[in-house]
Amino acid sequence: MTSAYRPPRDAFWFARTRTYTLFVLRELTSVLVAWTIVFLLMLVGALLGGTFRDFTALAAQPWMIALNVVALVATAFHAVTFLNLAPKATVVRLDGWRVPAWMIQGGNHSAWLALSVLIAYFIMRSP
Amino acid sequence: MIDVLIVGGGGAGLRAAIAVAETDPELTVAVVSKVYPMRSHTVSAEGGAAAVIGVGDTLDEHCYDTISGGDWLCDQDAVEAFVQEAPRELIQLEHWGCPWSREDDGRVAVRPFGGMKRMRTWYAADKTGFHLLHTLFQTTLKYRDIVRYDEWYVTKLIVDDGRVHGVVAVELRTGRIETIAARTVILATGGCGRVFPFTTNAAIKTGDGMALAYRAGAPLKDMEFVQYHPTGLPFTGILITEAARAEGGWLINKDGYRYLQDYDLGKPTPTPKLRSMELGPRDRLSQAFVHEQELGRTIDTPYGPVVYLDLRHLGEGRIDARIPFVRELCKSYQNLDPATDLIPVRPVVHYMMGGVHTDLDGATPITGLYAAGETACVSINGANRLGSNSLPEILVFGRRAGLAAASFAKEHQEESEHRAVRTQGDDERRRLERVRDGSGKGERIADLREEMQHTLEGAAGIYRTGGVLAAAVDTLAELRERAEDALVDDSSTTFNTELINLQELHTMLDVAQAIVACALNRKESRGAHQRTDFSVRDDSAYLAHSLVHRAPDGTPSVGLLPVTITRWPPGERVYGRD
Amino acid sequence: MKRTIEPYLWLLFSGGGVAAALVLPVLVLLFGVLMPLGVIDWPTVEHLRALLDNVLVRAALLVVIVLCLFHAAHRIRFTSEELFGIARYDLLIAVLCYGGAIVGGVTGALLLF
Amino acid sequence: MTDTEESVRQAAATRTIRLEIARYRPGQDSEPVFQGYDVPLTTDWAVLDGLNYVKDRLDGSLSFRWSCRMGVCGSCGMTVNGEPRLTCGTFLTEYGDGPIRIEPLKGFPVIRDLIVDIDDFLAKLSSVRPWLIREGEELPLTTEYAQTPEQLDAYKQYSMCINCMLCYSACPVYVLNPDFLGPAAIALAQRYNLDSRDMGDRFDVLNLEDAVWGCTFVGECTRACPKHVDPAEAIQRYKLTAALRSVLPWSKR
Ligand SMILES: Cc1cc2nc3c(=O)[nH]c(=O)nc-3n(C[C@H](O)[C@H](O)[C@H](O)COP(=O)(O)OP(=O)(O)OC[C@H]3O[C@@H](n4cnc5c(N)ncnc54)[C@H](O)[C@@H]3O)c2cc1C
Ligand code: SF4
Ligand code: F3S
Ligand code: FES
Repeated sequence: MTSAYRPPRDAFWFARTRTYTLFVLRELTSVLVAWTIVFLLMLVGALLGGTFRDFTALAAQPWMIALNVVALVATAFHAVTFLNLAPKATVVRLDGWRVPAWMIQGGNHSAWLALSVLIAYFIMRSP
Repeated sequence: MIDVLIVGGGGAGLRAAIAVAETDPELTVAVVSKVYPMRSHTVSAEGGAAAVIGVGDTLDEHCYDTISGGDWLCDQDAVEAFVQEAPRELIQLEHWGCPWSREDDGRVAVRPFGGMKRMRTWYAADKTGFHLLHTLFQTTLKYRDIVRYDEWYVTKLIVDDGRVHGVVAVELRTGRIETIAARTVILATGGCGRVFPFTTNAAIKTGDGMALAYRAGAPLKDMEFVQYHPTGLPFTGILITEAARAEGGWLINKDGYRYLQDYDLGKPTPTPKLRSMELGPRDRLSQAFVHEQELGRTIDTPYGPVVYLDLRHLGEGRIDARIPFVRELCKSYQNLDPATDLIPVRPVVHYMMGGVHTDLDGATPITGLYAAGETACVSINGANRLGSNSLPEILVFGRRAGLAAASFAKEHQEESEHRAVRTQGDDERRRLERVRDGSGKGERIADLREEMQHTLEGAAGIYRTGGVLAAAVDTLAELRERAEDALVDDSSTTFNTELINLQELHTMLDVAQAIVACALNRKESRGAHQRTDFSVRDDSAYLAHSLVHRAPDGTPSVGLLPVTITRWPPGERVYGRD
Repeated sequence: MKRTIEPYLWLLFSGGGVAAALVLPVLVLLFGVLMPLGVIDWPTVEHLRALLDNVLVRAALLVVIVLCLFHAAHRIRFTSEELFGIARYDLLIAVLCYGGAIVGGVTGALLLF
Repeated sequence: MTDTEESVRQAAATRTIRLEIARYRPGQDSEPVFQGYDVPLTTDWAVLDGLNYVKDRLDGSLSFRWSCRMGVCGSCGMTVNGEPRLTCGTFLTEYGDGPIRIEPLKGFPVIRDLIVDIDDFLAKLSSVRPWLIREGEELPLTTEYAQTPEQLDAYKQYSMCINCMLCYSACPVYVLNPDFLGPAAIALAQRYNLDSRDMGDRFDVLNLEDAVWGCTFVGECTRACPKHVDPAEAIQRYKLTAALRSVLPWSKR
């Protein structure tokens, strides 16, 4: 029907409700995930290229620290949301009993914690 | 030219459509519905559908329960056909994917139901009608040949010389008024609960099909038998399914007393007993409520007197497993939790036993016109329908009507469009256009509707008397005239719902007149028809159906038609006594 | 049947999501925040290089880098389309995003091996 | 619904709440305009009762769809104060002193006032083959296919969809791209995929860019759904199924 009214695109849809905004924030964490990888590549490059000292100097720049604080918040936010949503795609059934979402989420978060501790241990262990 | 045109996309209409499509893919079949098919009122049915499958149950017992439940006003050949085909239909639904609730071993589960001597009610939790309708609707999508006219409102049957030739319908979205020529028409438009003010029925249940047939010259049958369901939520009229009592719920009055024991319905037992107390038939339970009210043992609320339905002793677990929708409805619409609170309930208009007079194949006296579902009266429900008999009925007789119409259409392939299609179609179009142009300057549609509803409640409620009924005849006749000039604000051609509301008011007034005329004529008390001035059943004069025709001046004229009795001679209705 | 590469992209995206969630926060926390702020000391070059000498560590790091880049690429592709309503340029955006991820992955591989 | 008792009506007449209703009359309005109406603020009234009050007493030309008034027919979905809701299950008292803004569901073309065009959804629904697909010999109509309560549970939740379209309206992907197959259609496809009696395969219609892969897991569909269908879960689960099938072509499900 030609007479039906088609509303124009709402350019600010993501600002309309809190949940849309949260969703967009969640998706935007990906930009900082990408940054984090770039930062790690710089670290690796510095280590292998013998410019580690320059790297630590750069990393200590206030703007760099600020950026990485944002990256920390973003990656942590990403981790929480991603691990919480994981049970949606995987329905685990044990003997017909559906494992409740909170158990899977709990498992995911424990794995995250354990792995983080392990990585930190290997990096900081004095030789 | 359409071979089989079905008016109504509820359970009966869709079942008929599939039957036609399956029997002969060559035939053209169309479903016209004023709402999208999955919005039809079948969607609201909660409790279940009865059919004999269990060991220990027999077809004869289902027949007997139905016939005694109907106070011997059922045609027994129809009941036998119905009971015999019901299991096959419910299994067919299963084969199409209906998510029936199951036993642990994978078989379909059954539950007890009011007035049934055995457990034979199949259920899909407490959303049986919902699952049934969606299964049917989704299955029809498989048949590309079924043409749908969604959101088209049929205003008239084109009939000439005792033979149907099609319909006139308004496409809501465009306002186009079209004639659709057809070899056969099946009416499957559902019930007419909206004639009353307080009902479980959806807004669309305005008795359109009954009025369409009635105006075209077909008789309506047993219109005085209107079923009150004993447990509706006050204000909204939302139904609390009988399954709530089948699972063990109690009806108690303001003193916490299970009052049904005072009305010859058996003695209270802690667990539900079939055909006893809360599992008695609906007519008797609703009548008991009125007596409680007269004794001052009901509870007053702003929306009228209520009693309580007590489910608390069932516990949360059982409620959630068997009747989760009851809990959901109570929480959302009444702000209470049946696991801990009493549910206020009162009798509410629920179902129309009467309807368009048909034979066992859904054929009406008008050639080529069929009817099925709640809009029809094949006479399996008699004076009182048993809960869970209606869903199998719409399937069994929907299919039968579909098959009969298909074979009729096949035999009349050579016929071409009849001239009445053009002439009657044009007249009807002009009439509707006049209404839409805002010619009416009188009262508001809603005011007229309310007046009609109150008249009906006052005259044709649970208890009736000759004097009040006679007065209602006059009120309704006068309302008819006033409705001719009702005010229509809306002159748009796009989705003009007010135009439709007015047509619905007209159909409801036709139906209301038929109800009152039949009730006035039946000078006895039987099933759902209780006359305070003739308080006993009178088989010598009234073991017969009421058949009402519309006289040329629009007034109803009532006659009687004998009941078909095969194997079950009339007897006393006994509940709660073995 | 119409073939689509979406399932493969989605698997990479999901794998990347898990990898990013499990390892990135702790790495930024250490290298990006705590060490530059001096809360904890930088480990010695030798220690870190020794870690990298382990081929398993390097391989794992590469996997994390590639997956995370794909994760980011995938999300950036869809988010930009949704935010700016530019889904009609999907092909171009996809090429840019996944292309970027591939470039990053190759750089990582060259660095590490 | 019952008619309101006179006493209730009088008590209510003292308090009213304002409904700001979007009106769109093709041929008359070039875009929707808001029109305000005052209706009695009664505790038991749903937003739908307010709309019916307007239609019955104040302005008969207001158009909207409704039928069951018990949250099961799926026809009364509208945008109430910005959120997609079933108006028969949303109460006036939830909005304090008002006003309450009532608009048609977002994401669909508006036919008139509060009525939107949902034919597109019906076409999509048909496209996923939402019926039981069997191969080989059918059982006679005397026996049912066995299905244990656990097998029933596996798809039950996805069979609860009332086609109310709230999820479509809540999903930004659908609103931006009407070709997206969308939450309810995919959930219903999954309803049959996960049914132990079904032998069909809907991979060809689900494994498409505008089908499951169009979903970016906003999750609003699930939040909006009044029947707890959880379409977001249905979609993510099928993504996993489809992805596994793509890498392991021999595995069916
Ligand atoms: C709340 C409730 C609970 C119930 N529970 C049970 C139960 O547990 N068990 C049981 O057996 N029965 C139950 N019933 C009864 C049963 O649901 C109905 O009798 C049955 O569903 C009627 O089906 P139908 O196909 O005849 O009509 P409907 O489903 O009402 O369909 C009517 C169709 O006709 C169309 N239509 C009407 N007029 C027109 C027109 N003028 N033009 C075009 N189309 C038109 C409508 O759009 C609709 O598609 C219940 C009823 C109610 C109200
Ligand atoms: S999934 Fe939920 S919100 Fe979407 S149409 Fe179905 S019932 Fe409505
Ligand atoms: S809101 Fe939309 S994007 Fe996916 S999870 Fe739901 S369909
Ligand atoms: S009126 Fe049926 S869902 Fe609201």
